[in-house]
Amino acid sequence: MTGLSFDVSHLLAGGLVLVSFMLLYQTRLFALLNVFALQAVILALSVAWQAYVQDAIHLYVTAAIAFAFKAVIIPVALHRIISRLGIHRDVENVVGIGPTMLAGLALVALSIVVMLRVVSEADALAREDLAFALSVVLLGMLMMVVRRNAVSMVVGFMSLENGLILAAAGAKGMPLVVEISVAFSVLVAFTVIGVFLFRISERFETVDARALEQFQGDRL
Amino acid sequence: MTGLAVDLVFQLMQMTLVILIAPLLTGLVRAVKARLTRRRGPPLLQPYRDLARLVRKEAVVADSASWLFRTTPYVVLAATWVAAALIPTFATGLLFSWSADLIAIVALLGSARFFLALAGLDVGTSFGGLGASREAMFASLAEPAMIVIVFSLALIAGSTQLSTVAAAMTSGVGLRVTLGMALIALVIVAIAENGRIPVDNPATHLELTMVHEAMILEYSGRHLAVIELASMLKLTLYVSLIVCVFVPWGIAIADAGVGDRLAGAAFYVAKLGVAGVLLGVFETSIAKMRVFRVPDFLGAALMLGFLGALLLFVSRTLK
Amino acid sequence: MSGLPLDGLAAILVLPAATAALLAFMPGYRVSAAINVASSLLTFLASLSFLFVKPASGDYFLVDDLNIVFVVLNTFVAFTASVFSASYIGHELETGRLTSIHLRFYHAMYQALTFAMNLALVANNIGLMWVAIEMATLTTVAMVGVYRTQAAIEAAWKYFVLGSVGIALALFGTILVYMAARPVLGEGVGGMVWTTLLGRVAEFDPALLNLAFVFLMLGYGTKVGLAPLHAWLPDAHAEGPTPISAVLSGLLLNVALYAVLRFKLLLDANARAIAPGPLMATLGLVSLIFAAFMLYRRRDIKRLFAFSSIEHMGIIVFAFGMGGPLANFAGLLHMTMHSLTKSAIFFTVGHIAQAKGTQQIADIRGLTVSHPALGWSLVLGVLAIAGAPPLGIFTSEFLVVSSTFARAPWLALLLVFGLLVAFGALILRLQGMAFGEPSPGDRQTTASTLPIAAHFGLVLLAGLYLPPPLVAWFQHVATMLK
Amino acid sequence: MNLLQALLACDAALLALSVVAVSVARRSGASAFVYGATLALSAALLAAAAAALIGRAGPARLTLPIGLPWVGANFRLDALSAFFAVVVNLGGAAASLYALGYGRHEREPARVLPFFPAFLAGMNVVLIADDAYVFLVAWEFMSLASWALVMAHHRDSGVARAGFVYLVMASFGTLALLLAFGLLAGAGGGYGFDAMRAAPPAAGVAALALALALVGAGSKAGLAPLHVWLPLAHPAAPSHVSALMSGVMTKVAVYAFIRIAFDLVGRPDWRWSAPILALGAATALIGVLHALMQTDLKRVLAYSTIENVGLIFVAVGLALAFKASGLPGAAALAMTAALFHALNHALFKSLLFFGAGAVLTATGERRMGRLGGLLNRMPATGFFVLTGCAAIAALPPLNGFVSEWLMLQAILLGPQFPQWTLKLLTPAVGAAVALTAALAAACFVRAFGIPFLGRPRSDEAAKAREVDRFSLAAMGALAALCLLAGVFPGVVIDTLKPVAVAVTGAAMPLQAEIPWLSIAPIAESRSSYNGLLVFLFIVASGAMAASVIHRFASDALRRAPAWDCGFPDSSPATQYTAESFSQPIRRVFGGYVFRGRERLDMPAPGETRPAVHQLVLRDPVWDGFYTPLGEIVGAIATRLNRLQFLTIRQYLSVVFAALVALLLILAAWP
Repeated sequence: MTGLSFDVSHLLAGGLVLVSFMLLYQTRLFALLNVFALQAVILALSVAWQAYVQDAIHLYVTAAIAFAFKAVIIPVALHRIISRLGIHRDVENVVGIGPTMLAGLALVALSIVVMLRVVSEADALAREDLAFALSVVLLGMLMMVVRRNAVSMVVGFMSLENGLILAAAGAKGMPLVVEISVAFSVLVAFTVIGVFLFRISERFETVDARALEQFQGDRL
Repeated sequence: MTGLAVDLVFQLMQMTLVILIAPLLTGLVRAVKARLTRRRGPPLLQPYRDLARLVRKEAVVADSASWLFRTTPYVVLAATWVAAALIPTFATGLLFSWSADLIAIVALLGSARFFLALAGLDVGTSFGGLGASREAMFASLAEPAMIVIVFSLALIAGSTQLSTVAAAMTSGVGLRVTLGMALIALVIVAIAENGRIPVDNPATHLELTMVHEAMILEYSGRHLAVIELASMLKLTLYVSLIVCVFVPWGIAIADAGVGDRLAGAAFYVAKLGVAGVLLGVFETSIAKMRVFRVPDFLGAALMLGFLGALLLFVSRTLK
Repeated sequence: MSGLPLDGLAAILVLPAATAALLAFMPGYRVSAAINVASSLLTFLASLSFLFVKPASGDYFLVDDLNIVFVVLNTFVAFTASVFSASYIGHELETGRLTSIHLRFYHAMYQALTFAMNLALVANNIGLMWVAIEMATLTTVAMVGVYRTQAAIEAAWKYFVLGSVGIALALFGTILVYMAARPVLGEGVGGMVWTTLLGRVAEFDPALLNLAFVFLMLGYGTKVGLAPLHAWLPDAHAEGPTPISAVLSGLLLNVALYAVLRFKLLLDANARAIAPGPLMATLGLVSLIFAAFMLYRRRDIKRLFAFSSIEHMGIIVFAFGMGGPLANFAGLLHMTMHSLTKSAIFFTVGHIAQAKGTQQIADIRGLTVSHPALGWSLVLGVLAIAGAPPLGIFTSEFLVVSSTFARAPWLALLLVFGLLVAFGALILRLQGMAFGEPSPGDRQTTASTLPIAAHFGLVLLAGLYLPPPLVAWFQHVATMLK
Repeated sequence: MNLLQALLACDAALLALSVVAVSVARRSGASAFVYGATLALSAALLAAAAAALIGRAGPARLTLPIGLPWVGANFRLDALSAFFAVVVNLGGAAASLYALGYGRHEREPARVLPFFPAFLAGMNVVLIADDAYVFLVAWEFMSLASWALVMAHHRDSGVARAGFVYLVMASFGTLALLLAFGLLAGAGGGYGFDAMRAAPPAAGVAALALALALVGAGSKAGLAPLHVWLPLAHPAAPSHVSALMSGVMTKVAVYAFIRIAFDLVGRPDWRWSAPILALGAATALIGVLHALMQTDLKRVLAYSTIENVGLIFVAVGLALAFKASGLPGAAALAMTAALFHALNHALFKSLLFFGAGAVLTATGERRMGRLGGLLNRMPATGFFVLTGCAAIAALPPLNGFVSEWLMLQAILLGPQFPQWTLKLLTPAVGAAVALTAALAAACFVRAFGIPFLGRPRSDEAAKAREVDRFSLAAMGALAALCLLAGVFPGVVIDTLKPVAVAVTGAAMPLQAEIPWLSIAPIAESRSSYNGLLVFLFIVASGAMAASVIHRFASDALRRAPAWDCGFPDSSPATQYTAESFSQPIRRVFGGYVFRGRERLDMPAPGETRPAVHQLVLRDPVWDGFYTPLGEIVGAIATRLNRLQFLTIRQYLSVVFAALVALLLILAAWP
């Protein structure tokens, strides 16, 4: 693998992490969706680059799926849901932006530290990629935790999954990447449909996740 | 075989002796107390007359009383008498002496008390219950005290067998502090068990002070006579117990000749007399205590006995 | 794909899949219920064939002694549960909780679930295993939500979100395993085939393996229902149809546990990687004690037993974490006994809920008076699950505790403490439900008591007498598990 | 077919019977059938066990291919097992006979009949189990069966609580024993008792195992402070079951302790005995003092069971100490005393519970405050109960006295201890035993006097009728046995010889050689006792006195109202009650033991409300330990319960936290 290809994939992976940070400090839902679309695009690019580097055809498929599904369909769908349901447009944070960013930094540091312990990897690339992927995953989860709206939770989940796809793509010659990305698209679809469901069945006026816990099983 | 016959004869002699002499002892105590309080008092033999009179009277039994009420007097007398029979009065090594030991004697007296208390409850009057419950409280402290005293004696003499103990005492174990403790404790227990002043007053019928009398309040006629006799016997028993353990001199050792035994009997009667006088003096010189002071009194006995036993446990081992 | 000519392996996969497809278009719930039962029975019989002819394992499928235990147990309980559900689900239609279209969906999903679980169990490819478990999760999500009440949908949603996150973590772990394997095994399928991995794992990079195991443990541990990842479990049990609660407790948890075990074996084989045992033992102990205390404040009978499932999963994971032939044997035995007992209990609970028309513990009283059969089988079941002899769970708990105490006294003391706390809670609730003045509600129940009897019969038998072949089998597996 | 096989066959038959009982329980005549069958089977078991005990055959072994696969189910019948089997089945037979009559009054026979045979079977199997698994299965099975029997009257108030406390404590004990066996078996899993005997553990381990065994067996036997379930559970059960639980099941627990302490843990250490002695003495005192305060007849008996268990453990502790100090003869004496007392207690406690059951049948009352004068209404029952009370109060010539006498004799050997601790401890224990005996006498004066003597305190008591023949037969048989064991103690001691030898390695001198049937623990010069002579003396002298007086003096008798010092009061309410009887003793001991408080609410002059005199007794053990424990568990449960109601997001954060924590650990991993 040449230095150039290394740099490019590295750049793209780093960009992914950067965008995850951007996701963290969005305050408007629409902006959030746009940023997410951006992340999806970058993901598609980096997967495609991996496909080119490893000249693995199936990765192109994955890239295509990622682009079509996450960069186009889902954001559009969510846009429409938001406007249909008339959800108020700003993201409700549990924790302030500042602490969230700090936590994010800490997570990135943590993932790099953990990865540095990996010695045997011949090419640093995969290791770096893994470090980035891990931080994207963690940042995605952090986002799910610090945001209240169902929409931003969905977005967080999807960015988490982006990290997974990145890792899968980075893993040279890993079989089933396509299948996995498909399976995950199904998961995401379910999530979005779930959000729809609650609206259609007229049970929840808002998709604020709090509304989902109105009923508390056997609370005392 | 002849030896056995002789032993049997002496055993029976001893039993008859104690039961015959018991009223006399009581009479003596009463007489001494009367003299000391400047009264002429009843004659020495008054108790015999009382018993005879009571026995001849018809017995009145409360409607609510059960068969237990009527059998109790005989049970009490029997138990006390058997206990008394086991105590070497003028000769050790009596025929039956090995059929029960000191612990058994304590237990026999316990059974007498058990039935007496039941009889107190039987008629279903307040006084009977009062007497029974107080008696139970006294006994619950007096009995353990007695047992720990037995511990000390047994450890000194190396046996709980009373004949052996008496023999060991005569062979001279010397003066020991534990013996002193045991003696004091035993005296206290004896006073409590026989319902003497300061624990109880055998002469009173003043409701709030009665214990033993309250239990037998409903008895009359022959039943009363038997119970009175039993309590006199008990007094004699305790006195002869103290005597044979602490002043065993003159007692006829086992397989002693007839002469010695007769001498022993004489000695014994003399000792009883002295003890009776002492008891009378003691009773007149002290006032009765409140019922709930008695536990402390008996507790003291328990502590003394326990101390003695403890000393012996750590100081010596049994042969 | 080694020999898909119709051997048992093909059967246990194809049968459910085909039936699922069939049932999806089958009107009339009676017929579909019958088909459901028949197909489950056939699947069970097919799995029994493993005991005699072990299919050759390939890159995708693997049948070894370990997963045969799981497969047979799974298909059996799936069968009995289908029998129960056949006699039970009609009632739901009458009471209008379900419509026939839902029932069609329900039966199709039932078979789909069976397919997914069998696939996960026989998968030799860790990617395939992951896909199968995800599928099983999605199907159960759908079934938990089938009543479409607010509570049911909330439970399904909670299950779905937490489950998906778990799935994601598990996938990351899987990828990491591949990454660790690649330098050694080269690129390609080989890097995801469990048997191949196990062969060379000793040369893998330990750091990557550790990282992978952390993710896998959390990911699949969520499915196992280990505290603190258990949150979805009680609601999913309580709000779904009772047969599904039985399947969840009796089967799905085992499947996830199976996945964890496979990866534990991998890590065990690499000397330089951290030993997975302590982590598992800790999680198990935490789950046990946590669930034991949670039992005290339950108001809903199905939630009560859901928490007892968490407790027992804790015991099992603890046993496997301790390792050693005795503890592993105990773990396997405990898993089997727990599946049988717990599903039987859920069957009973289904009857009770039908009879009393409520799931609230407070409204269920004096069952032994109003419904002697139900009441006493509840007593039997709770005593069994609480570890009372001569029932099977006592045997395994006996082995776990006694073998642990000789090795790690403090752990054993904690274990015993947890067991005792749980025992107290279960008995407290049991006495309230089984004895005293009966509460109103004495509808007679439609469902068949046959599965209950069958399960309890097996559990009782196991407590008294374990057939030597079974013992030999378990012992072999136990040694295999290190 | 050897005796062990016979025992097993009978146990199997009992189990089968309980299965049959399930199906027939609702038919009429079911109880007659079941109890008849249990009577026959217990008799058979009794015969087999007695044959094994007297025949002095070496231990018989048997292994069945069930239970733990690689261990199998091992059974072993040796002298110790045989003796306790005798005790158990004696009680079982008596209870069955009694139940033939008593069982007719059962409200819900279906809740009693199936479990009664199972209970008997469980106890029997515990005694012959020879590996940890079978032992614990049978042990817990016994607990469960008795729990079911306790829950038989589940509708009565307090029964649910009793059952709950009982079952939890029982399972606690089982787990403690499980840990003990786990220690003895070692990591290899040698669960057979033979394996344990073969590989005795190191001293420290053995001590720990013994402590666990003490906790496990003690909780079943009712050793303080693990006794709290006993006075709740025993009275709650039907009376014939109470008799079994109190008289017999506690003995099974004693057996378990002896088996572990003297057989399995290897060489004893004298240090172990000190806590046993202390606990035993404390248990005895606590038990008898509580018994004195109870007003429910069956609770009195339950607490007195605790007292007797304490005495037995004192003797066992002495035996252990003597054995460890190399004084086998003394150990044999103490052990004989313990076993003898176990037998005695089984006899008279069953008898007394039968009596309580008879009173319950006749009057429907257990509260002593509502009874009275029953001796006139039920003379036979009264007489038998009186015998039982006299026996348990250790009055000669009955059996209770003999065992306590042996116990005191053993204590008197205390000075031989080389260790100062024991030298000092023994007399203290002796004093405690003496105090216990005295208090027990008071307790049973009360327990007999209040219900059976005096005047009836309620119409039920006034209208009581004598109970049926079967009940009387059972009580009569036990009363006769109490007398026989007291009059011919030598026979019993000689029968116990093989047990003492097996357990302590020595035996008391053969009593049959001593003339005139008297017994001597060490030597006749030391101490001897002759129950027969004492009995004959008492009878003879009493009869003589009576006959003489009746012959030569008056035998006239007049019935009249009670005199009562001139103020007779017709109302039975003026009698001494159970509470007032024990008031003096309460004032002496109550302060420390019960934190007793008497509250007097005296209305002002002119007020119409009645004056109320209230007595509040507390049990420090409950207040100090169990109540707080329950509160702690509840508090933790409530705390943790909040975790059940978080939002999805919060659950996710928990998962996230777990992940980050594990990653941090990995990062920090060396």
